Amino acid sequence: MFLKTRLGTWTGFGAAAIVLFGLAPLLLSGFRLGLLAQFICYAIVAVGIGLAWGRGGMLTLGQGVFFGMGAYLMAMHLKMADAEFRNGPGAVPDFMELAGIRELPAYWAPFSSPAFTIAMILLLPTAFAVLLGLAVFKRRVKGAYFAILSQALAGAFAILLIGQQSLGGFNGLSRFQYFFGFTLADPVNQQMLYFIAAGVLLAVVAIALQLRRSRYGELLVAVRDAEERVRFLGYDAANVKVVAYAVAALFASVAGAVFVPVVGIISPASIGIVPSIMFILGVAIGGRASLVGPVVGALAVAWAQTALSEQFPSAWTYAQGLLFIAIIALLPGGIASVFKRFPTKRTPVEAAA
Amino acid sequence: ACGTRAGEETAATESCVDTSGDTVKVGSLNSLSGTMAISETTVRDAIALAVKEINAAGGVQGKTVEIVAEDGASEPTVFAEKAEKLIREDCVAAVFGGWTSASRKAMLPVFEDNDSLLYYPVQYEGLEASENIFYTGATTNQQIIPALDYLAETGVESIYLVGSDYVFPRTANAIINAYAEAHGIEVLGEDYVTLGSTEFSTIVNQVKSAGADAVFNTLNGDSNVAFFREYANVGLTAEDMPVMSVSIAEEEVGGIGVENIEGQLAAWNYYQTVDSPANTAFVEAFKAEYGADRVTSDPMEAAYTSVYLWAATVEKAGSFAVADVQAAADGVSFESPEGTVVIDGDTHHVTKTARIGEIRADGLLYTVWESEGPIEPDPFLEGYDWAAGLGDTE
Amino acid sequence: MDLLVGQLFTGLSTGSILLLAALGLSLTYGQMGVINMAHGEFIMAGCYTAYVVQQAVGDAGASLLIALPVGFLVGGAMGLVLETLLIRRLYHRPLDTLLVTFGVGLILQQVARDVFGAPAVNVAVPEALRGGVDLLGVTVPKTRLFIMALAVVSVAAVTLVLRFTPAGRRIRAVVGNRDLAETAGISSRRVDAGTFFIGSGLAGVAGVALTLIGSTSPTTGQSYLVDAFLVVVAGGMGRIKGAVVAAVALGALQAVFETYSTASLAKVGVFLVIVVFLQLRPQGLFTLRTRSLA
Amino acid sequence: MNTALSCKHIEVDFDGFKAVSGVDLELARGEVHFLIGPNGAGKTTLVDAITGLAKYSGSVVKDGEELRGKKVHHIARRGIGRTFQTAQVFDNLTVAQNLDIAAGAGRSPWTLLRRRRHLPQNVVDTMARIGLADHADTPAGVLAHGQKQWLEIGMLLVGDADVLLLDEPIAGMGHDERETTGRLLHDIAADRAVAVVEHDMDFMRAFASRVTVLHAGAVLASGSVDEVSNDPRVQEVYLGTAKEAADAATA
Amino acid sequence: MLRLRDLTCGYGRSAVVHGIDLEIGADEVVSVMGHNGAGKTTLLRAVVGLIPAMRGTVEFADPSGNWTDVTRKPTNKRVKSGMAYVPQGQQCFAHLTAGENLRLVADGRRNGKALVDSQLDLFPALRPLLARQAGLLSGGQRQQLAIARALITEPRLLILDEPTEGIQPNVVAEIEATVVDLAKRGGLSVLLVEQHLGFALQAASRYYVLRSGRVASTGDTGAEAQTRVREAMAI
Ligand SMILES: Nc1ncnc2c1ncn2[C@@H]1O[C@H](COP(=O)(O)OP(=O)(O)OP(=O)(O)O)[C@@H](O)[C@H]1O
Ligand SMILES: Nc1ncnc2c1ncn2[C@@H]1O[C@H](COP(=O)(O)OP(=O)(O)OP(=O)(O)O)[C@@H](O)[C@H]1O
Ligand SMILES: NC(N)=O
Ligand SMILES: [Mg+2]
Ligand SMILES: [Mg+2]
Repeated sequence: MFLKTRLGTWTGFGAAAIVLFGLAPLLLSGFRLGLLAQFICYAIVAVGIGLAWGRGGMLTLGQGVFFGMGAYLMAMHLKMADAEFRNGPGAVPDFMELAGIRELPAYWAPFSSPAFTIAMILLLPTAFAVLLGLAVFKRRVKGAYFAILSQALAGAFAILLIGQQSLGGFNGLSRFQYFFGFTLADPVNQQMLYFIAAGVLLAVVAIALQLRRSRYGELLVAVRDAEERVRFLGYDAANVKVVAYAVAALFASVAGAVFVPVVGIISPASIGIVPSIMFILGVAIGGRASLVGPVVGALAVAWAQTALSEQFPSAWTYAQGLLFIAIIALLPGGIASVFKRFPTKRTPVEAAA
Repeated sequence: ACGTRAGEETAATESCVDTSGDTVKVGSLNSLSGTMAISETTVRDAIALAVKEINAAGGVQGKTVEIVAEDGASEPTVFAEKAEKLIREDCVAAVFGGWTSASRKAMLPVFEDNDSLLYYPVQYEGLEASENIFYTGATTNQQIIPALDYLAETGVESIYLVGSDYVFPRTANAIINAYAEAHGIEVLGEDYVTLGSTEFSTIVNQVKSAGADAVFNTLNGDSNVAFFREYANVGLTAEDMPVMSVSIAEEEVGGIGVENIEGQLAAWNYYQTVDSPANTAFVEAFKAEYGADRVTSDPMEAAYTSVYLWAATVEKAGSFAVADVQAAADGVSFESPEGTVVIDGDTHHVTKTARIGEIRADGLLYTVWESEGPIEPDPFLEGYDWAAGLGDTE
Repeated sequence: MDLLVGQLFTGLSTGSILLLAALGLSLTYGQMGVINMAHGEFIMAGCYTAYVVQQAVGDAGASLLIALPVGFLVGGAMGLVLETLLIRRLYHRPLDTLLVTFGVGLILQQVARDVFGAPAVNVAVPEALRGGVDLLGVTVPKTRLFIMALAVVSVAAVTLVLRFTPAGRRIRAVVGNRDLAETAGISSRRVDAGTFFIGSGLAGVAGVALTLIGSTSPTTGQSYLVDAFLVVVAGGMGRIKGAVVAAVALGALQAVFETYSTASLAKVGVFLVIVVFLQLRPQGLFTLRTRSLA
Repeated sequence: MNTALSCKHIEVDFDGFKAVSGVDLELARGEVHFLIGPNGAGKTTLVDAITGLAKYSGSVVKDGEELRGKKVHHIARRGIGRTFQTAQVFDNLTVAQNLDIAAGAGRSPWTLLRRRRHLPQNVVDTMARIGLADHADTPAGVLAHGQKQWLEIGMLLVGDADVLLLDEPIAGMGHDERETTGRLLHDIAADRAVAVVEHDMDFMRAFASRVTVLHAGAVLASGSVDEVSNDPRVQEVYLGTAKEAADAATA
Repeated sequence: MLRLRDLTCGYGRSAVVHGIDLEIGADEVVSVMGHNGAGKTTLLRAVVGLIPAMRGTVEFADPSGNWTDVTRKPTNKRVKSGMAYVPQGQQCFAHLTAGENLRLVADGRRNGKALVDSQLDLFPALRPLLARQAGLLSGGQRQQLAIARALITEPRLLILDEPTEGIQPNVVAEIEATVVDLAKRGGLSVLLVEQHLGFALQAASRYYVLRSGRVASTGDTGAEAQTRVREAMAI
C-alpha cells in the first residue's frame, strides 16, 4: 500500500539505500559483508522469480540455469583475464591443463574482452529464455507441467556442465585473481564488489517495480489468472509470459555474474535442482506476490541457513526443514503478508498457480 | 576509493589467531549434510579422535586444541564460505577437512588470500601444490600407478575404465591411458556415469561383451552399490574379470554387500587390517570412541594422521604462525597407522606406502601387495617419462 | 542383434524401475496435483524398511516377501501423516506443496542419517534372485526381471482399483471436484487421505524393490525423483497408461543414448526429447479433455 | 444485408462424433441474431469453432478474409469477440483494469511498459454504458454474476469487436437485468453483428432480429422469431408442444 | 425439515449473507429469489456445509422429526442424513463418464441399480450418453445429470440452485414438472433458488426474497405474491 505513492517509493528506496550503502558496511565485518553480497545475489534472482511466478504464475524451478549461465560467462572472462595477465594473450587458463587441454577452445577466446562478456551475460541467457519460453508457452505448457519441466532443465544443465571439462567439469571454475583489473584478494575491492551487488539489487527492484505498475504488469496478472481469456481479447498470451520469463532469466544471469567475483567459485553444485529450489523457497517465504517480499525472503533464508548451520553444524537441516514447512504452510502470503494490515475490501485469494 | 589493481602487491591480511591463552582453535570442515555426508562424517570422527588424543597427551605447545566444526553441506561454495568464517571469525590456526576436489579447489583461494592452512586428507588427482595446503592423502603416483603396476604384473593386458563423471576419474583415466599406451595394455572402453547414478545395465553389458582382463573402477559413492550388484548378476566374477577400485574403502563395502564384491581389488595406502602397533592402537581407540561396529578407512587414517602432522610441525616450529609452520614442515614425520609418513616441504604432500587390498568375506580389505617402503609424492608425475605432458602445469 | 535385444531389455527394465518410482506419483501428483518432493524420501523409507526387516528376519528371501507389504504400509503411513498434518491445508495451493514437501524431504533425510548413519547399508539379495537368466543371447539379471514383474503387478492393481471399484470412482470424483464430491455424500478428506496413502505406499514398495539393485542410504530416492516426475509429465497427468508408456520410452531412450554416447549426455538427450515431445503433445501422451477453460 | 461474418459448411468432429455437421450461418451488422437449439445441439461448439478454439472444416470469412486455421488471438484481433457460458473476467484486477486490458490488444510495447496515466476515453464511456461506472476500482472477482457478464460484454466493446458471440449472456440474471441486458445488446448491435446463444424464449422474443435453430449439429430452421416459433419441428425438439411453449411463455 | 437461525456466512472474513431466519416444513417447497449477487448461492452453500457459518445455526430434522444441529457437520454427513444439493452451473465430475457420475452416488446403496434406473426413466435423454465422458457433455445434459445424481441419494430435502438455467425450454418444462411432481408425491421437501418468477411461485408454497444478503420479503405464494416479489426485487 505504502509503495503505491510516489513519495512512498522514493522513501522506500532511500531507506534501502541508507541501509545497504551506509549501515551495512559500517556494522558488518569484511567477511559478513562478503556474505551479505552473496545473499544479495540470491535476492536479485528472487526479484525475477517474484515477477515470473508471483505476477506471471510461472513457477520457474530452473532459475539455476540462468544464474549459472551468467556466472559461468563471468567466470570465463575472469579466468581468461588471469591467464593473460600471467602468460600473455592466448594463454590457457590454469585448470585446463589439469584436464589435458593445451589449446584454448575457440569459444573461450572472445571472453578475454570485457565488453563481449558483459554483452553475453545480458543477452545469452535472455535469448535462451526467449527461445525456451516460446517453445513451451506457445504450446501452452503451464502450471505444474512447466514447473517440472524447468526443474528437469536445471538437472540436465548441471549434468551437462559436469561433463564439460573445458568448463572445469564437476569442480567448476575458481581461483580468480582479478576483477576487471582489480585484485580480488584486497578487502577494499571486496567492499567495492559488495557495493556493486547492492547497486544491482536496487536497480533490479526499480525495474521490477516499473514493470508491475505498467500496463504490462496488469496484463501479466490477467494472463496468470485467465490465460485463455486473454487470447480471446486478441493478445498472444505466450508473448506476455515470455517477457516476464526472459526478464527473470536476465536478472538471474546478472546475479550469477556478480556472484562469481564475490564468492570466488562457480560449479555445477550451485546451479542444479536443489539450488534452484532454494531460490524459490526464498521467494515463497518472503511472499511471491509482493515486490520486496522476495528480496526479504531470499535474504532471510540465506541468513537463516548460515546462522543455523554455524550454530548447529550437524542438526541444522532439521531446523531448516521445519522453517520451510512452518512458513509456507502457515503464512501462505509469505512474510510480506504479515505486514499487510487489514484488507480494506474483500479481495479474492491470489491464484496459486 | 578503489583498492589494489592487477600487478600491485596486496597487503597480506593480518592473521587473528590468538595463542595467548591456554587453548588453540582448529577447524573441522566436512559435509555433514547432502550427498557427501555419507563419506565425510567418518573423516570428522577421525579428526575429533586425533584431537582428543593429542589433548590427552598434553596438547600442542602446551595448549589444549579446541575444534570448531562446520558443515560444508556437499557444496563447494559453502566450503569456501565456512573456510573463510573459520579463518576470519573463529581465528583457527589450521583447518582439517574437505573431500571432493571441487571443495578443495573452492577453498584454495580462501586459504591463499587469508594466508592460512588447510590439511586435506583424501586421495586426489594430483597436479596441484599450494603453499597453504598440506595434502595427506595419496597423489596419483602413490595410488593409481601402483595399482596399474600391480595389474601389469599379474598379466593384465586389457582393461575397461568405468568412472563417475567428475575430475578425479577423468584425470585418473587420462593417466591410465598414458600408462597403458606406454606399457602395451589395451584400453577397451571408457565410460562415465553421473554421480549417484544407479543405472548400470548398459555399461555392465558393454563391459561383459568387451571381455577385458580387468576393470579399473573410479566410481564414487552410491554408484558402486548398483555397479557391483549388476556386475555380479550378469555373471562376472573377480576370477574372470577382477575390478580394481580406488574409491571403495571399508565403509563402502558394508553398503555394497560383501557377497557382491568379495575377491575384488582396491588400491589404497591403508586398510583396517594393516599389521602395525600404531594401527592396532588407532583401531582400538576408534572403536572405543565410536563403537565396535565401526570400521576405519584410508581417508580417516589420513585425516587422523594430518592432525598429528600439524601438531608435530607446530612443535618443531615452536610456533602456530603459518609462515613458521610452512618453514618447519619439510621432513616432519609421524609414525602413522599406515607406516611412517614424512612431509615433503616442496610439494606439501607426504610419503605414503601403496597397498593393493583384496576384499574378503568379513567385509575387510587385506593387503595382497605392498610397495617397498613409502613412495615419495610426485603430484606432477615429473618422474615418469610416459606421463610427460600430463602434468606440466606450473 | 544381441546389442539390440540387450537394449530392449535394458530399456524395459530401466523403464520398470522408473515406473515403479513414478506410479505412486501418478496418483499423488497426477490425480491429486500434489507435487510431493518427499516422494523420494518415501522410496528411501521403503529401502530402509527392507533393511530393518532383513535384520529382523535374517533370511533374504523371506524378508523380501515380508518387506514388500510392510514397505507399503510404512510408506503409506508416512504419506498419511504428511497428508493429514500438512497437505490437507494446501490443496488449493498445489505449487506450495512442492516447497513444503521439499522441507519434509530434508528432514526425513536427516532423520535417516541420524537413525541409520550416513554410510549406506546393505540389503542382501535373496539367493533365488542372484545371477542372471540368458534370454536371446543376453544376460538379464533376475533382480531386474523381478522388478519388471512387480511393476506389472503394481500397475495392474492400481488400474483395476481406479477403473472398476467404487473406491476408484470416489478417488477420481474427488480429484475432479472436491466440493461436488462432498455433495455426492463422499468424504473428500477420507478419500484424499486414502489416495495419498496408496500413492505413498507405492513409493514404499518401490523402495523395497530398489534395494535389489541400488544402494540404501539417506540420499537414495532423490536420484529417482526427477525422472519419476518427468515420467508423469510426459505420460499425461493422472494417466496410468501414459505413465507406463512414458516410463518404458524414457528407459529405452536412456539405454540407447547411453550406448552411443556417455550416460551423462544421455540425461541431457532425454530432456531434449521431452521438450520436443511436448511440442507435439503439450499435455503429455494421453490427455483427459474437458471443456473448461483452465 | 450488411454481412459481417459468414460461415460455410462448418463441421466439427470430436474423435468421430460430429458435434457440428455442415452449418451455414451469416451474421449481419445491425442484427441481434439468436442461436437456439436443444442442449447439446452444437451451439457452443459452433462458437468455439469460429473463435479458433475448436478445429473444424469448412470456412469462416470476415470482411473477405478466411479465418480458418488462424490462432485464437489473431481471430480476436480481427474483431471477433466472445463471452463464455460462465463469465471469465480477471478476478484480481479492477473493473477499470479489465477494460483497459481489453482495450489494449495491439498496443505498442512502449505503451505497455509505461504506467497508465489516465483511463482511455472509451473505457470510461463503456463503464458507464454497462452500468459499472461506480465500480471502476472494484476487483472483478467480487462482482456479482450478472455484473461480470456485463463486464465481459464491455470488454468486447472496448476491444472494438464488431462481431460479438455471446454464450448465454443472461444466465442467472433477474428479470430487470435481463431487460437491461437486452436493451444493451440492441443498442450495441446498431453497428455490429451480435449473436446470442440463449434458452430464454421470452428474452429471445423480446430482442431477436433473427433466429437460427440448431439441432444435432445442423441448422433445423432459420428466420424471424415468429417463423421459427411456429415451426413444428422446432416445437418438437426444442420448444416443447405448443401448449407447453405457451406455458413457458406466460411464466 | 430445515431451520436456519440467524445464519451469517460469507467468504474470507467478510459476510455476504446476514442473519437469515428461514424454515422449511416437511413436504414443503420453498423458493428463494433475489438479484444476482444477492447471496442465494452463498446461503445454499452454507446450508449444505460447503462454507462454514460465521454465526447462527443450521438445523435439520431427522427422519423421526427431531431437530439436530448440523452447523458443524461436514457436507458429506449432511448429504448422508438426507440433504441433496444441485449446485448452480451444471457441475459434474468431468473426468468420469455420465454413467459413473450416477453410479458414484449409487455405490454402497442397497438398491443402487434400481435408483439409477428410475432416474434414467425420469431423464431418458441421459441414456445414450452414459458412456460419454461427462466433461464433454453440453450444459443442459450436465444439468440433467446433476439432478439425477442428487435424486439417487433419496433425499428428504432437495436443494436446487437455479436448476433451469441454461436448459432448453421443453426440458425446463420437464424439470419444472418433475420438481412439482416430486414435491406432490410427498416425502420430499425442496429448497429452490430460481430466477423464473413463474416457476418459483408455481412450485413453492412459500417464498423468500433476498436483497444484499438479507431477507427483504417473505410470505405465501398466494394471489398477490407476484407483485410483492416484484416490489421486493425492484430497487
Ligand atoms: N471436446 C469434445 N469432445 C467430445 N464431444 C464434445 C466435445 N465438446 C462438445 N461435445 C459434444 O458435442 C455436442 C454439442 O455440444 P455443445 O456444447 O456445442 O452444445 P450446446 O448446443 O452448446 O448445448 P447447451 O445448450 O446445453 O450449452 C454435445 O453432445 C457434446 O457432448
Ligand atoms: N468465492 C467467493 N469469494 C468471495 N466473494 C464471493 C465468492 N463467491 C461469491 N462471492 C460474492 O458473494 C456475493 C453473493 O454471491 P452469490 O453467488 O451468493 O449470489 P447469488 O445470489 O447466488 O447470485 P446469482 O444469481 O448470480 O447466482 C456476490 O457479491 C459475490 O461477488
Ligand atoms: N579427491 C577426490 N577423490 O575427489
Ligand atoms: Mg452451450
Ligand atoms: Mg447463485
